Amino acid sequence: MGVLLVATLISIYEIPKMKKQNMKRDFILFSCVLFLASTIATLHVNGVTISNPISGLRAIFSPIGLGIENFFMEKGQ
Amino acid sequence: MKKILKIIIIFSLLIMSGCWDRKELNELAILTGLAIDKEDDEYKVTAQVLNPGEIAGKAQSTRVAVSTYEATGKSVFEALRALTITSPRKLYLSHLKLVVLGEELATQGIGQSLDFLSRDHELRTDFFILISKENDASSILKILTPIDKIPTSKIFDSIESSEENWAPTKGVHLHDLIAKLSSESDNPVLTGVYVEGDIDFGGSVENVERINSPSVISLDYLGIFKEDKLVGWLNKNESKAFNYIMDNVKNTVGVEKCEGGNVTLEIYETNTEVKVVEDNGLPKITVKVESDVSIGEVRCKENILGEEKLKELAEKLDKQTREVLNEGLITAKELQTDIFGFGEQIRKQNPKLWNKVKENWNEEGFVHLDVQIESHYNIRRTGTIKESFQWKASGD
Amino acid sequence: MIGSSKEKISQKQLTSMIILFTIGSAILFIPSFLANVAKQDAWISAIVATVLGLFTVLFYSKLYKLYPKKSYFECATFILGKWIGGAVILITYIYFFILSSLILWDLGEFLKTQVLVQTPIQVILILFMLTVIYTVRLGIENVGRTSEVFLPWVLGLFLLMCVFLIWSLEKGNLLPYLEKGVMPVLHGSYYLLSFPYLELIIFLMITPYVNKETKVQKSFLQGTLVAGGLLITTTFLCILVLGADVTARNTFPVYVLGKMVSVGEFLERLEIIIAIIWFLSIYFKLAIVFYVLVASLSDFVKAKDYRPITLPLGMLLVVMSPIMFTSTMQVASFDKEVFFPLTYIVGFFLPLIVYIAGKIKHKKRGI
Amino acid sequence: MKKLTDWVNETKKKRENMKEKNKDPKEQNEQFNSAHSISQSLTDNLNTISKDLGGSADVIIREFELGETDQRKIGVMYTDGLADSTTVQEFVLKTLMIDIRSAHLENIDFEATTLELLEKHSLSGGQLKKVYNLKNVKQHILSGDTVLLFDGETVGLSVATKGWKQRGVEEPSSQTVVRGPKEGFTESLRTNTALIRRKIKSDNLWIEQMLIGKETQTDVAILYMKGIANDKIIKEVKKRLKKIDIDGVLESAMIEELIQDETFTLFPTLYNTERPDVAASGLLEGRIVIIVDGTPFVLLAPAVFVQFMQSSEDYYQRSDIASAIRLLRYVAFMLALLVPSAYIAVTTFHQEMLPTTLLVSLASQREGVPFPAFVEAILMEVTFEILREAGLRMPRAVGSAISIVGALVLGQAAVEAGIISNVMVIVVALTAISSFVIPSYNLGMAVRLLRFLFMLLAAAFGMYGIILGIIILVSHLTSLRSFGVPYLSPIAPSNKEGQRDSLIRLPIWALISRPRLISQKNMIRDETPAPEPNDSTKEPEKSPSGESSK
Repeated sequence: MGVLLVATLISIYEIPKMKKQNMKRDFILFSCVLFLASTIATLHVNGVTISNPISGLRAIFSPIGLGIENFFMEKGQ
Repeated sequence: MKKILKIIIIFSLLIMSGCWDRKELNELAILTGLAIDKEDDEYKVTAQVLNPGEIAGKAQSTRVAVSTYEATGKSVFEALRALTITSPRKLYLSHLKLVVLGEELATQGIGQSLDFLSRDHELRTDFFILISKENDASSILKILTPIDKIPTSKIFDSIESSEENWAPTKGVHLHDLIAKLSSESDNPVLTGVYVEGDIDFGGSVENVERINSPSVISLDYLGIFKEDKLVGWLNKNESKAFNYIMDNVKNTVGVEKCEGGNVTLEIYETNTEVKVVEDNGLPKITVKVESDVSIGEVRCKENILGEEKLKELAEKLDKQTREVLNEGLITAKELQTDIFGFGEQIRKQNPKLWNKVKENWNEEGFVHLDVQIESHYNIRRTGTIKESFQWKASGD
Repeated sequence: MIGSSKEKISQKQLTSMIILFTIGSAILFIPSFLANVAKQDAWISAIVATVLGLFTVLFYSKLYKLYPKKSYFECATFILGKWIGGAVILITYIYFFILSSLILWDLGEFLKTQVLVQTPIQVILILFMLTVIYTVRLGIENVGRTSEVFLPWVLGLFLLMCVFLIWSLEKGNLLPYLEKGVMPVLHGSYYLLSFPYLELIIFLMITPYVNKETKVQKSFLQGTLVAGGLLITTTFLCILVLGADVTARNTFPVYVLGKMVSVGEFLERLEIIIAIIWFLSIYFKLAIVFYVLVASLSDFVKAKDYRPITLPLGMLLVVMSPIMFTSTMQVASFDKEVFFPLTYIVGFFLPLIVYIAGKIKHKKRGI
Repeated sequence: MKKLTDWVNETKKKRENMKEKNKDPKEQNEQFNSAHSISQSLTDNLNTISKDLGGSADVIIREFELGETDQRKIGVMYTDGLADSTTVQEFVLKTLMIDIRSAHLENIDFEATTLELLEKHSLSGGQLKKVYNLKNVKQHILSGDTVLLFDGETVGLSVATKGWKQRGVEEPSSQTVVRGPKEGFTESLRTNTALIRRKIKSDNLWIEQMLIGKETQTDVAILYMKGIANDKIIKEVKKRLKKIDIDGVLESAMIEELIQDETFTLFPTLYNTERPDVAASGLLEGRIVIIVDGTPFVLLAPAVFVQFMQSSEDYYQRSDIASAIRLLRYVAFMLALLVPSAYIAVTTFHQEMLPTTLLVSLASQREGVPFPAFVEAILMEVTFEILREAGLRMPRAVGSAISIVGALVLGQAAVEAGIISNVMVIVVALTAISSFVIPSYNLGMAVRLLRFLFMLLAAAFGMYGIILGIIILVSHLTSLRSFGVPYLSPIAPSNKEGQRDSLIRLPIWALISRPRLISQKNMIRDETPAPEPNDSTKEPEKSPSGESSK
């Protein structure tokens, strides 16, 4: 609820201005980001576990990162 | 319109969010002293809480300025939280001045109970840690003291002032203690504290109503640890030795015999240097003490203030210092604990050597460590008078 | 409004932004990071990393000089073409997003553990984000000027703290030098180089606004030097006062440093100084990253103004930050496993590719 | 800011709509006016004028006949109170009624040129002007001139007889100094321009005048130094002044509000002063002075923040002392802004920042106070503001009673009753005194309001809130502009030359250049070399120090 309220408030605040200045692209971008943000927020608030985008990155990078760590550690000993 | 809307939103946010971390001064129980004892498997925590109205308020009654609360728990943290049952207000830890650990707890090991103290965000690091000698730690917090209404701040101040002016004492802060505990080459010491006189009487107001309070809190000499366990107590000279070697001495007095009495010297500047030399694959330590002194009190029959005489005096002092320092060293070696941080010095000055000798350092390396002690005194001043009036009187 | 409507930042403003950005959040975390691996040699690590950092920013200013009127993203598409350039941009953009949520998390972490323990973290983050959004909406010029106002305060307070700490220095803490060889020191430098020096890549997005092209390199070097000096001093002080062990053990050793300050009986408890220094600098760090985030996003879709998306994107950040980063330990391992390597890729390898390609292009045109 | 422009557009539209609605009667009105050019018949003319002015009692219309033999009707009109009655008596009425008869006018042809005759020979008033229609006639009458109309002539004559009661030049009441000129502006525009002219006798001082206010027709003068002031800014000022379309201008504050850059800010973006020396020094720095008739407060544009923390006396005292006092003012500014909020933050969030003894004594005072510190602070601050407002608006005689109420009842009694803690009274007193140190009343008002915002922030988030507040405040200040000049210059964007006279004041010989963003041309203002010891007795060995030789 709170999230939706915030989203509406932001829209009320921003949209009329964009309409007035005829900023179509801005509007599309705006609504995309806002939609994304409020969806994630709502899901998060309602206890839906969102897969952490970090974990994907970790899968890719951890070999590199840990490799570097180990390199330093081993040489250090 | 929108500006106003924005302002309204922000304000409502502010007002809604209001008071999570707010704590009014009159809702706080300011805790200045904490005593931790071990009872069986549980920790008994005693908290000394201030009663601000009695300390600084206008309308002071005869009620005491501090009160103590006690609770037990499986950990220090749990026990502290359990205190809220008896304490009327939320305990506030930031102004903690003293932590007193019970002797029993100390002999069993202090490491576990310290973790909370360094982890909690409210605590600062500028409090002293003490060991209560003979009695429970809690009894230390239950004595009322004259002059200073807050007993803990009395102890705090007397540690600070005696640290400045009296060689055998040493206040230990939490981070020093933890640094030493976590180091494999160093062992901590803590100052002892005990109650002189009747403990029960010391808690009543009558104790401070007399000019000569029957029960007083007094600082003792140092308790020495092996790792985190208390293994013994040093006496005055040994404590002095410790502080000399650690270069903790700022200002102290020394007494030397002379004909017909003794002469007391004010040692106002000392500087100790610990040097590590490698000798046949073994470390050798040189401790060099350099002190500037002035004459503080003379009770001698003869004139000792001649240039030659002073040199003699200085030599005597050197010898005495060497003896005192040796005394401390021997005790530490007997207890097999390197409280002087010689291991640390070796590590710092010669890491390679340290790696060779660090195995069983306390039990072997330290016990067999060759320590040379050098001392040098410079007598610089003789106080405000040159010759004592006693000489004239006795000379006639 | 009189004068050109296009925003301009002066060389001095760029310098102060670079200084505040570099010490932002790093000043609080770096001593602990370094002391963890390099122990009492942490300060040597800091010096090594700062020297390397100076070379890095020199490289950045070379990259800038290829096309002074273009931002890094524009450069990338211009030099590498739509697809490869796009990929570079995408990776960098994701990196910036992670960086900003990491900064936000740092802030929340600090305030939540040290100051406002019971306040919900969302409230702290929202309030901070609103402040950042407010400044960012006023324009990058405004961020620059504000940094100009606050820089003397930060430097002054820092100096004040150093002076107060002179009484508690223990030079024995520095011994022994290079106990375990050079590797731990380089390990520390590896951390410090990526956080914060390689993060300075973000300034290539702002440099087109600078009014004097020739001064950018000077700004980069000056800023990095001053900030590096601050970081080195901080690490040095931490080791000298607290010792390597305590420094490594604490999450915020500098804050503990502040707690140690005691001059006479009256000047005590100055950790607030540290909090202010750190707070101001992290604020600027987030403001700059956030500006780049919104400006480049709206640039990407060729929108007229970046301001409308500040609020939604800010909301996204506030939401994502706690989702992405869940605990102190997770962030620590994330830093080591992902963030540092990623920083090297984004802050060094990608710009290197762009630079080499750009040089080739230049030469071709020359022929 | 975008929203502002929206808002402005909206209001503009509204205004246009209103105009459309009002169009018809106005047109009629104009037709009515233009129809009444001066007619041949004097009686008609006089009747219309008297009707148009609603037969106002202060407008005096006299009709008499001129000459002994060839009688010609003449009408004399002036406003009692605005026109100087002695001048009217001596130089108009007496001339026309008495002197003219004794004059030897035989040689002159009466018939053709009564008007010219009077103009050339007989009227001894200082300024004469011909008037061609009734609208102007009315305007002249209402601004204090005397107008003559003749039977059979379509041109009237206006004699300058302005001379109403006015205040003399007195010591200014708002910006007092110990050392420095004691004269202040008055309500009269002419006196004010004269006061400035007297200080700057340069031909570069240009004065332009315009009428603003549809009904009040107020004289507004723009003063600037040609060649020093920035032409762009002059143009901008004029443009904005011309845009003003309002019924009346009663005080320069109304002009200020209509021409400032940003409406939604607490901070003043135009400087106002009662002191001619301040206005003159502003002119010399390249600022533009706007004088509005009817008020002693003169506007200076563009204005920057540091200006509001300066007093003209800074330049009349030794530079080191002036610098110290200026720094003191900044300290006071911070105190006035932050002391109550810092008190709230420290006592409710960060008790660990206080030394133990202080904490204990504060806690003992708070013991038994029923309110949270925030409510306590708000209560006292609001009370103080009320007291201050009461003290300002009450008649002088009651003023002392208010201070008694304030000191005794609210201070002492509230503490004794245990409603307020002692420290709170100290906090409020400190803030109050500090806020009085701020030399500019406008800025003081801004601080008063901001203080409450900061208190709110402190109550919710402690120091965190205060620091956020400061960040927002500073970014707001940096975003402000006054006629295109950044409000925080020369601090941000920083300008070393400008900083010689901002937070501190260097010796006057070191203030070489004018503020950079304000005056764009002719930067050097001071080429005096730094004084050297024994200048006259010693042979000069070195050239003047590096700074001044530039």
